[in-house]
Amino acid sequence: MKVLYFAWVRERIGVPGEEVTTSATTVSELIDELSAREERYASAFADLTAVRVAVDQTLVPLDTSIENAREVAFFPPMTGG
Amino acid sequence: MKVLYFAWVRERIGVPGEEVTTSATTVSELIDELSAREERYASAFADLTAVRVAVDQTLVPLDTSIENAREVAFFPPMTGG
Amino acid sequence: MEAPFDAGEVLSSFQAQLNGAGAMVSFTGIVRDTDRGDLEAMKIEHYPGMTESALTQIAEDAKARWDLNDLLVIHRYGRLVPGEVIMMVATASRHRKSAFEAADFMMDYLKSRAPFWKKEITHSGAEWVASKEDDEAALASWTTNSKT
Amino acid sequence: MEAPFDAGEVLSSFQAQLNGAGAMVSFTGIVRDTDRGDLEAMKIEHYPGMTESALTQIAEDAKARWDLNDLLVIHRYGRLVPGEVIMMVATASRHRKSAFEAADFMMDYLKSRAPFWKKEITHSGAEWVASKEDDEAALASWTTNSKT
Repeated sequence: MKVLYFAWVRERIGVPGEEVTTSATTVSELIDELSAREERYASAFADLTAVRVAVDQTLVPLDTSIENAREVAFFPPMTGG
Repeated sequence: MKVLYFAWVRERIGVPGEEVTTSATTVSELIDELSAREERYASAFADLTAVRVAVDQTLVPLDTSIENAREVAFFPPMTGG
Repeated sequence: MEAPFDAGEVLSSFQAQLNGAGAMVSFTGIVRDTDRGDLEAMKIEHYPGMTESALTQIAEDAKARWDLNDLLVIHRYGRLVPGEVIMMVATASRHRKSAFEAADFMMDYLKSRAPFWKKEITHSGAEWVASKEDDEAALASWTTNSKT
Repeated sequence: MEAPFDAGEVLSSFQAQLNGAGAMVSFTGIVRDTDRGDLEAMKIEHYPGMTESALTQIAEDAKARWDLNDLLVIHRYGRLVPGEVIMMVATASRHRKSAFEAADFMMDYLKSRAPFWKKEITHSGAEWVASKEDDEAALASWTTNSKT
Protein backbone atom coordinates (compact mmCIF):
# COMPACT_ATOMS: atom_id res chain seq x y z
CA MET A 1 0.00 0.00 0.00
CA LYS A 2 1.24 3.48 -0.87
CA VAL A 3 1.38 5.92 2.05
CA LEU A 4 1.85 9.64 1.35
CA TYR A 5 2.74 12.54 3.64
CA PHE A 6 2.26 16.27 3.05
CA ALA A 7 3.34 19.56 4.60
CA TRP A 8 4.73 19.30 8.16
CA VAL A 9 3.66 15.65 8.43
CA ARG A 10 5.98 14.98 5.48
CA GLU A 11 8.75 17.04 7.07
CA ARG A 12 8.56 15.21 10.39
CA ILE A 13 8.48 11.77 8.82
CA GLY A 14 11.24 12.77 6.41
CA VAL A 15 9.89 11.25 3.18
CA PRO A 16 7.07 12.30 0.84
CA GLY A 17 5.78 8.74 0.63
CA GLU A 18 6.65 5.09 0.90
CA GLU A 19 5.37 1.57 0.28
CA VAL A 20 4.08 0.12 3.55
CA THR A 21 3.30 -3.51 4.25
CA THR A 22 0.90 -3.69 7.15
CA SER A 23 -1.65 -5.89 8.80
CA ALA A 24 -3.59 -2.82 10.04
CA THR A 25 -7.24 -2.83 8.98
CA THR A 26 -8.09 0.81 9.77
CA VAL A 27 -6.39 4.18 9.52
CA SER A 28 -6.08 4.31 13.31
CA GLU A 29 -4.34 0.96 13.44
CA LEU A 30 -1.94 2.05 10.72
CA ILE A 31 -1.10 5.19 12.70
CA ASP A 32 -0.43 3.11 15.84
CA GLU A 33 1.71 0.66 13.90
CA LEU A 34 3.82 3.39 12.26
CA SER A 35 4.17 5.31 15.55
CA ALA A 36 5.49 2.17 17.24
CA ARG A 37 8.10 1.68 14.53
CA GLU A 38 10.08 4.90 14.82
CA GLU A 39 10.10 8.16 16.73
CA ARG A 40 9.67 10.30 13.55
CA TYR A 41 6.23 8.70 13.01
CA ALA A 42 5.28 9.06 16.67
CA SER A 43 6.24 12.73 16.44
CA ALA A 44 4.16 13.32 13.30
CA PHE A 45 1.13 11.58 14.80
CA ALA A 46 1.49 12.93 18.36
CA ASP A 47 -1.55 15.23 18.04
CA LEU A 48 -4.17 13.51 15.93
CA THR A 49 -6.54 16.49 16.12
CA ALA A 50 -4.06 18.21 13.79
CA VAL A 51 -3.89 15.36 11.30
CA ARG A 52 -6.25 14.72 8.38
CA VAL A 53 -6.33 11.55 6.32
CA ALA A 54 -7.41 10.62 2.81
CA VAL A 55 -7.94 7.05 1.67
CA ASP A 56 -7.71 6.72 -2.09
CA GLN A 57 -7.81 10.52 -2.36
CA THR A 58 -11.00 10.97 -0.36
CA LEU A 59 -11.04 12.65 3.07
CA VAL A 60 -12.14 10.13 5.70
CA PRO A 61 -12.34 9.73 9.51
CA LEU A 62 -9.62 7.88 11.41
CA ASP A 63 -11.73 4.75 11.94
CA THR A 64 -12.05 4.13 8.21
CA SER A 65 -11.09 0.73 6.87
CA ILE A 66 -7.96 0.49 4.72
CA GLU A 67 -8.39 -3.13 3.77
CA ASN A 68 -8.90 -2.43 0.08
CA ALA A 69 -7.01 0.86 0.00
CA ARG A 70 -4.35 1.52 -2.61
CA GLU A 71 -3.27 4.88 -1.24
CA VAL A 72 -3.43 6.45 2.22
CA ALA A 73 -2.32 10.05 2.77
CA PHE A 74 -1.64 11.97 5.99
CA PHE A 75 -1.48 15.76 6.21
CA PRO A 76 -2.40 18.78 8.35
CA PRO A 77 -5.71 20.66 7.88
CA MET A 78 -5.70 22.27 4.45
CA THR A 79 -4.75 25.91 4.05
CA GLY A 80 -5.51 26.67 0.42
CA GLY A 81 -7.56 29.55 -0.92
CA MET B 1 -36.24 76.62 -9.68
CA LYS B 2 -35.15 73.84 -12.01
CA VAL B 3 -37.42 70.78 -12.00
CA LEU B 4 -36.19 67.56 -13.67
CA TYR B 5 -38.01 64.38 -14.65
CA PHE B 6 -36.56 60.97 -15.40
CA ALA B 7 -37.69 57.64 -16.91
CA TRP B 8 -41.48 57.19 -17.14
CA VAL B 9 -42.10 60.34 -15.07
CA ARG B 10 -40.29 62.25 -17.83
CA GLU B 11 -42.29 60.42 -20.52
CA ARG B 12 -45.65 61.19 -18.92
CA ILE B 13 -44.86 64.86 -18.34
CA GLY B 14 -43.37 65.14 -21.80
CA VAL B 15 -40.24 67.15 -21.01
CA PRO B 16 -36.92 66.26 -19.35
CA GLY B 17 -37.02 69.39 -17.24
CA GLU B 18 -38.28 72.95 -16.95
CA GLU B 19 -37.98 76.16 -14.96
CA VAL B 20 -40.84 76.35 -12.47
CA THR B 21 -41.95 79.41 -10.56
CA THR B 22 -43.86 78.30 -7.52
CA SER B 23 -44.99 79.40 -4.09
CA ALA B 24 -44.88 75.79 -2.83
CA THR B 25 -42.70 75.35 0.24
CA THR B 26 -42.41 71.55 0.26
CA VAL B 27 -42.07 68.79 -2.33
CA SER B 28 -45.64 67.68 -1.60
CA GLU B 29 -47.02 71.14 -2.24
CA LEU B 30 -45.07 71.35 -5.50
CA ILE B 31 -46.56 68.02 -6.61
CA ASP B 32 -50.08 69.25 -5.79
CA GLU B 33 -49.50 72.50 -7.63
CA LEU B 34 -48.15 70.84 -10.77
CA SER B 35 -50.89 68.18 -10.72
CA ALA B 36 -53.53 70.90 -10.60
CA ARG B 37 -52.00 72.65 -13.63
CA GLU B 38 -52.29 69.94 -16.27
CA GLU B 39 -53.41 66.35 -16.66
CA ARG B 40 -49.91 65.15 -17.71
CA TYR B 41 -48.57 66.10 -14.26
CA ALA B 42 -51.56 64.56 -12.48
CA SER B 43 -50.93 61.35 -14.45
CA ALA B 44 -47.21 61.27 -13.54
CA PHE B 45 -47.96 61.89 -9.87
CA ALA B 46 -51.09 59.69 -9.61
CA ASP B 47 -49.33 57.03 -7.54
CA LEU B 48 -46.85 58.69 -5.21
CA THR B 49 -45.64 55.37 -3.79
CA ALA B 50 -44.00 54.91 -7.21
CA VAL B 51 -42.32 58.32 -7.25
CA ARG B 52 -38.97 59.24 -5.70
CA VAL B 53 -37.65 62.77 -5.30
CA ALA B 54 -34.25 64.39 -5.03
CA VAL B 55 -33.71 67.95 -3.83
CA ASP B 56 -30.39 69.36 -4.98
CA GLN B 57 -29.37 65.83 -6.02
CA THR B 58 -30.04 64.21 -2.66
CA LEU B 59 -32.86 61.68 -2.15
CA VAL B 60 -35.43 63.10 0.29
CA PRO B 61 -38.94 62.37 1.62
CA LEU B 62 -41.97 64.16 0.15
CA ASP B 63 -42.41 66.51 3.09
CA THR B 64 -38.98 68.06 2.54
CA SER B 65 -38.74 71.82 2.23
CA ILE B 66 -37.87 73.29 -1.18
CA GLU B 67 -37.56 76.86 -0.02
CA ASN B 68 -33.84 77.09 -0.76
CA ALA B 69 -33.74 74.42 -3.43
CA ARG B 70 -32.07 75.05 -6.76
CA GLU B 71 -33.04 71.73 -8.34
CA VAL B 72 -35.86 69.26 -7.68
CA ALA B 73 -36.02 65.96 -9.56
CA PHE B 74 -38.83 63.40 -9.83
CA PHE B 75 -38.32 59.82 -10.97
CA PRO B 76 -39.40 56.22 -10.38
CA PRO B 77 -37.49 53.93 -7.98
CA MET B 78 -34.03 53.35 -9.37
CA THR B 79 -33.24 50.24 -11.36
CA GLY B 80 -29.51 50.34 -11.88
CA GLY B 81 -27.03 47.60 -11.14
CA MET C 1 -19.79 56.51 -18.01
CA GLU C 2 -21.08 55.98 -21.47
CA ALA C 3 -18.26 54.06 -23.19
CA PRO C 4 -18.16 50.25 -23.19
CA PHE C 5 -15.47 48.61 -21.07
CA ASP C 6 -14.04 45.15 -20.56
CA ALA C 7 -14.52 43.75 -17.06
CA GLY C 8 -11.30 41.72 -17.23
CA GLU C 9 -9.19 44.71 -18.27
CA VAL C 10 -10.67 46.76 -15.45
CA LEU C 11 -9.91 43.97 -12.97
CA SER C 12 -6.29 43.71 -14.19
CA SER C 13 -5.74 47.46 -13.78
CA PHE C 14 -7.44 47.43 -10.39
CA GLN C 15 -5.20 44.62 -9.19
CA ALA C 16 -2.04 46.18 -10.64
CA GLN C 17 -2.23 49.20 -8.33
CA LEU C 18 -3.16 47.30 -5.15
CA ASN C 19 -0.76 47.22 -2.27
CA GLY C 20 -1.03 44.64 0.48
CA ALA C 21 -4.40 43.18 -0.45
CA GLY C 22 -4.94 39.45 -0.01
CA ALA C 23 -8.44 39.24 -1.46
CA MET C 24 -10.18 40.83 -4.41
CA VAL C 25 -13.87 40.46 -5.31
CA SER C 26 -15.58 41.72 -8.43
CA PHE C 27 -19.20 41.86 -9.49
CA THR C 28 -20.12 42.45 -13.12
CA GLY C 29 -23.65 43.11 -14.34
CA ILE C 30 -24.34 42.02 -17.90
CA VAL C 31 -27.30 42.83 -20.17
CA ARG C 32 -29.38 39.65 -20.17
CA ASP C 33 -31.86 38.80 -22.87
CA THR C 34 -35.55 38.55 -21.91
CA ASP C 35 -36.98 35.10 -21.21
CA ARG C 36 -38.69 35.39 -24.60
CA GLY C 37 -35.32 36.03 -26.25
CA ASP C 38 -36.47 39.21 -28.00
CA LEU C 39 -34.35 41.91 -26.36
CA GLU C 40 -32.95 44.33 -28.92
CA ALA C 41 -31.36 46.74 -26.50
CA MET C 42 -31.30 48.01 -22.94
CA LYS C 43 -31.45 51.78 -22.65
CA ILE C 44 -30.08 53.17 -19.43
CA GLU C 45 -31.10 56.66 -18.41
CA HIS C 46 -29.24 58.45 -15.65
CA TYR C 47 -29.27 61.73 -13.73
CA PRO C 48 -26.03 63.54 -14.61
CA GLY C 49 -24.42 65.14 -11.58
CA MET C 50 -26.36 63.10 -9.06
CA THR C 51 -24.95 59.88 -10.57
CA GLU C 52 -21.38 60.90 -9.79
CA SER C 53 -22.19 61.99 -6.25
CA ALA C 54 -24.21 58.81 -5.58
CA LEU C 55 -21.38 56.55 -6.76
CA THR C 56 -18.87 58.51 -4.67
CA GLN C 57 -21.17 58.21 -1.66
CA ILE C 58 -21.47 54.45 -2.15
CA ALA C 59 -17.69 54.10 -2.27
CA GLU C 60 -17.21 56.26 0.83
CA ASP C 61 -19.84 54.37 2.76
CA ALA C 62 -18.21 51.03 1.93
CA LYS C 63 -14.78 52.36 2.94
CA ALA C 64 -16.16 53.55 6.26
CA ARG C 65 -17.71 50.16 7.03
CA TRP C 66 -14.91 47.82 5.96
CA ASP C 67 -11.14 47.92 6.05
CA LEU C 68 -10.54 48.01 2.30
CA ASN C 69 -7.32 48.48 0.37
CA ASP C 70 -9.24 49.84 -2.57
CA LEU C 71 -12.56 49.70 -4.36
CA LEU C 72 -14.07 50.65 -7.66
CA VAL C 73 -17.52 51.24 -9.10
CA ILE C 74 -18.37 51.86 -12.75
CA HIS C 75 -21.85 52.14 -14.27
CA ARG C 76 -22.65 52.67 -17.91
CA TYR C 77 -25.58 54.54 -19.41
CA GLY C 78 -26.94 54.85 -22.92
CA ARG C 79 -27.85 52.05 -25.31
CA LEU C 80 -26.49 48.57 -24.56
CA VAL C 81 -27.08 45.25 -26.31
CA PRO C 82 -27.41 41.77 -24.76
CA GLY C 83 -24.08 40.47 -23.47
CA GLU C 84 -22.64 43.94 -22.87
CA VAL C 85 -21.32 44.88 -19.45
CA ILE C 86 -23.66 47.29 -17.60
CA MET C 87 -21.66 47.90 -14.47
CA MET C 88 -18.96 46.59 -12.23
CA VAL C 89 -17.82 46.87 -8.64
CA ALA C 90 -14.52 45.59 -7.30
CA THR C 91 -13.20 45.51 -3.76
CA ALA C 92 -9.83 44.60 -2.31
CA SER C 93 -9.04 43.86 1.29
CA ARG C 94 -6.52 42.04 3.43
CA HIS C 95 -9.14 39.39 4.06
CA ARG C 96 -11.75 37.55 2.05
CA LYS C 97 -14.80 38.28 4.20
CA SER C 98 -14.50 42.07 3.98
CA ALA C 99 -13.98 41.97 0.23
CA PHE C 100 -17.11 39.84 -0.28
CA GLU C 101 -19.30 41.81 2.10
CA ALA C 102 -18.26 45.20 0.78
CA ALA C 103 -18.99 44.15 -2.83
CA ASP C 104 -22.38 42.74 -1.85
CA PHE C 105 -23.20 45.90 0.11
CA MET C 106 -22.17 48.19 -2.76
CA MET C 107 -24.52 46.33 -5.08
CA ASP C 108 -27.45 46.63 -2.65
CA TYR C 109 -26.69 50.32 -2.23
CA LEU C 110 -26.28 50.96 -5.92
CA LYS C 111 -29.55 49.19 -6.85
CA SER C 112 -31.69 51.45 -4.72
CA ARG C 113 -29.67 54.68 -4.47
CA ALA C 114 -27.84 55.30 -7.73
CA PRO C 115 -30.00 57.24 -10.22
CA PHE C 116 -30.15 54.83 -13.16
CA TRP C 117 -33.29 53.57 -14.90
CA LYS C 118 -33.37 50.67 -17.34
CA LYS C 119 -35.71 50.38 -20.29
CA GLU C 120 -35.93 47.18 -22.28
CA ILE C 121 -36.42 47.57 -26.01
CA THR C 122 -37.93 44.45 -27.57
CA HIS C 123 -39.52 43.60 -30.92
CA SER C 124 -42.90 44.26 -29.35
CA GLY C 125 -42.13 47.61 -27.76
CA ALA C 126 -40.29 49.32 -24.97
CA GLU C 127 -40.82 48.88 -21.25
CA TRP C 128 -39.26 50.36 -18.12
CA VAL C 129 -37.80 47.71 -15.87
CA ALA C 130 -39.76 47.56 -12.62
CA SER C 131 -37.85 48.05 -9.41
CA LYS C 132 -37.82 45.14 -7.02
CA GLU C 133 -39.55 45.87 -3.74
CA ASP C 134 -36.85 43.96 -1.93
CA ASP C 135 -34.04 46.22 -3.17
CA GLU C 136 -34.78 48.84 -0.52
CA ALA C 137 -35.19 46.08 2.07
CA ALA C 138 -31.86 44.56 1.08
CA LEU C 139 -30.07 47.85 1.70
CA ALA C 140 -31.89 48.40 4.98
CA SER C 141 -30.77 44.96 6.18
CA TRP C 142 -27.14 46.13 6.41
CA THR C 143 -26.19 47.17 9.88
CA THR C 144 -22.72 48.65 10.22
CA ASN C 145 -20.94 45.95 8.32
CA SER C 146 -22.98 42.78 8.28
CA LYS C 147 -26.20 41.70 6.66
CA THR C 148 -29.04 40.75 8.98
CA MET D 1 -1.86 24.51 -11.89
CA GLU D 2 1.68 25.70 -11.50
CA ALA D 3 1.93 28.57 -14.04
CA PRO D 4 1.13 32.17 -13.09
CA PHE D 5 -2.05 33.67 -14.55
CA ASP D 6 -3.68 37.07 -14.79
CA ALA D 7 -7.04 37.34 -13.00
CA GLY D 8 -8.35 39.92 -15.48
CA GLU D 9 -7.50 37.81 -18.51
CA VAL D 10 -9.19 34.81 -16.93
CA LEU D 11 -12.29 36.92 -16.20
CA SER D 12 -12.42 38.20 -19.80
CA SER D 13 -12.24 34.67 -21.23
CA PHE D 14 -14.80 33.44 -18.72
CA GLN D 15 -17.20 36.20 -19.70
CA ALA D 16 -16.63 35.74 -23.44
CA GLN D 17 -18.09 32.25 -23.45
CA LEU D 18 -21.08 32.97 -21.21
CA ASN D 19 -24.55 32.73 -22.61
CA GLY D 20 -27.52 34.35 -20.91
CA ALA D 21 -25.82 35.32 -17.66
CA GLY D 22 -26.78 38.62 -16.02
CA ALA D 23 -24.33 38.49 -13.13
CA MET D 24 -20.72 37.46 -12.76
CA VAL D 25 -18.73 37.32 -9.50
CA SER D 26 -15.04 36.66 -9.12
CA PHE D 27 -12.83 36.12 -6.11
CA THR D 28 -9.06 36.35 -6.42
CA GLY D 29 -6.63 35.37 -3.68
CA ILE D 30 -3.32 37.23 -3.70
CA VAL D 31 -0.09 36.51 -1.80
CA ARG D 32 -0.03 39.09 0.97
CA ASP D 33 3.12 40.12 2.77
CA THR D 34 3.40 39.36 6.50
CA ASP D 35 2.56 42.13 8.95
CA ARG D 36 6.31 42.44 9.54
CA GLY D 37 6.83 42.96 5.80
CA ASP D 38 9.45 40.22 5.49
CA LEU D 39 7.78 37.65 3.25
CA GLU D 40 10.16 36.36 0.58
CA ALA D 41 7.88 33.75 -0.87
CA MET D 42 4.83 31.59 -0.31
CA LYS D 43 5.37 27.92 -1.13
CA ILE D 44 2.20 26.01 -1.88
CA GLU D 45 2.31 22.24 -1.62
CA HIS D 46 -0.49 20.17 -3.09
CA TYR D 47 -1.59 16.55 -3.43
CA PRO D 48 -1.49 15.74 -7.15
CA GLY D 49 -4.49 13.72 -8.24
CA MET D 50 -6.58 14.56 -5.20
CA THR D 51 -6.31 18.28 -6.03
CA GLU D 52 -8.01 17.82 -9.38
CA SER D 53 -10.79 15.67 -7.98
CA ALA D 54 -11.38 18.06 -5.06
CA LEU D 55 -11.68 21.08 -7.37
CA THR D 56 -14.05 19.15 -9.66
CA GLN D 57 -16.13 18.16 -6.64
CA ILE D 58 -16.33 21.78 -5.47
CA ALA D 59 -17.54 22.88 -8.89
CA GLU D 60 -20.14 20.10 -9.08
CA ASP D 61 -21.42 20.84 -5.61
CA ALA D 62 -21.85 24.53 -6.43
CA LYS D 63 -23.67 23.68 -9.68
CA ALA D 64 -26.03 21.36 -7.81
CA ARG D 65 -26.90 24.06 -5.26
CA TRP D 66 -27.31 27.11 -7.49
CA ASP D 67 -28.63 27.74 -10.97
CA LEU D 68 -25.35 28.81 -12.56
CA ASN D 69 -24.54 29.52 -16.20
CA ASP D 70 -20.94 28.67 -15.59
CA LEU D 71 -18.21 28.62 -12.99
CA LEU D 72 -14.47 28.34 -12.75
CA VAL D 73 -11.88 27.49 -10.11
CA ILE D 74 -8.10 27.74 -10.50
CA HIS D 75 -5.50 27.20 -7.79
CA ARG D 76 -1.77 27.53 -8.18
CA TYR D 77 0.96 25.62 -6.39
CA GLY D 78 4.71 26.01 -6.20
CA ARG D 79 6.66 29.11 -5.24
CA LEU D 80 4.85 32.46 -5.32
CA VAL D 81 5.98 35.95 -4.35
CA PRO D 82 3.96 38.74 -2.66
CA GLY D 83 1.40 40.26 -5.02
CA GLU D 84 1.07 37.13 -7.15
CA VAL D 85 -2.34 35.56 -7.69
CA ILE D 86 -2.78 32.33 -5.69
CA MET D 87 -6.21 31.29 -6.84
CA MET D 88 -9.44 32.44 -8.38
CA VAL D 89 -13.07 31.42 -8.52
CA ALA D 90 -15.66 32.91 -10.85
CA THR D 91 -19.38 32.28 -11.08
CA ALA D 92 -22.01 33.40 -13.56
CA SER D 93 -25.74 33.28 -13.08
CA ARG D 94 -28.91 34.92 -14.31
CA HIS D 95 -29.15 36.71 -11.00
CA ARG D 96 -26.80 38.47 -8.63
CA LYS D 97 -27.63 36.59 -5.44
CA SER D 98 -26.78 33.14 -6.83
CA ALA D 99 -23.51 34.36 -8.31
CA PHE D 100 -22.42 35.89 -4.98
CA GLU D 101 -23.50 32.96 -2.84
CA ALA D 102 -21.95 30.32 -5.09
CA ALA D 103 -18.59 32.16 -5.13
CA ASP D 104 -18.64 32.55 -1.35
CA PHE D 105 -19.54 28.86 -0.92
CA MET D 106 -16.79 27.70 -3.27
CA MET D 107 -14.24 29.62 -1.23
CA ASP D 108 -15.44 28.08 2.05
CA TYR D 109 -15.35 24.65 0.45
CA LEU D 110 -11.94 25.13 -1.10
CA LYS D 111 -10.36 26.41 2.13
CA SER D 112 -11.17 23.27 4.08
CA ARG D 113 -11.41 20.57 1.41
CA ALA D 114 -8.89 21.22 -1.34
CA PRO D 115 -5.48 19.66 -0.56
CA PHE D 116 -3.20 22.70 -0.55
CA TRP D 117 -0.82 23.73 2.21
CA LYS D 118 0.89 27.11 2.41
CA LYS D 119 4.33 27.73 3.83
CA GLU D 120 5.61 31.25 4.39
CA ILE D 121 9.29 31.81 3.70
CA THR D 122 10.59 34.89 5.52
CA HIS D 123 14.03 36.28 6.29
CA SER D 124 13.86 34.58 9.66
CA GLY D 125 12.81 31.14 8.48
CA ALA D 126 9.95 29.10 7.06
CA GLU D 127 6.62 28.39 8.71
CA TRP D 128 3.53 26.44 7.72
CA VAL D 129 0.41 28.60 7.71
CA ALA D 130 -1.95 27.46 10.47
CA SER D 131 -5.45 26.50 9.42
CA LYS D 132 -8.24 28.57 10.85
CA GLU D 133 -10.55 26.66 13.12
CA ASP D 134 -13.51 28.47 11.64
CA ASP D 135 -12.84 27.26 8.09
CA GLU D 136 -14.53 23.92 8.78
CA ALA D 137 -17.32 25.71 10.63
CA ALA D 138 -17.83 28.09 7.70
CA LEU D 139 -18.33 25.19 5.31
CA ALA D 140 -20.64 23.40 7.74
CA SER D 141 -22.80 26.53 7.98
CA TRP D 142 -23.99 26.12 4.37
CA THR D 143 -27.31 24.38 4.14
CA THR D 144 -28.46 23.57 0.63
CA ASN D 145 -27.83 27.00 -0.79
CA SER D 146 -27.74 29.55 1.97
CA LYS D 147 -25.39 30.34 4.79
CA THR D 148 -26.77 30.02 8.30
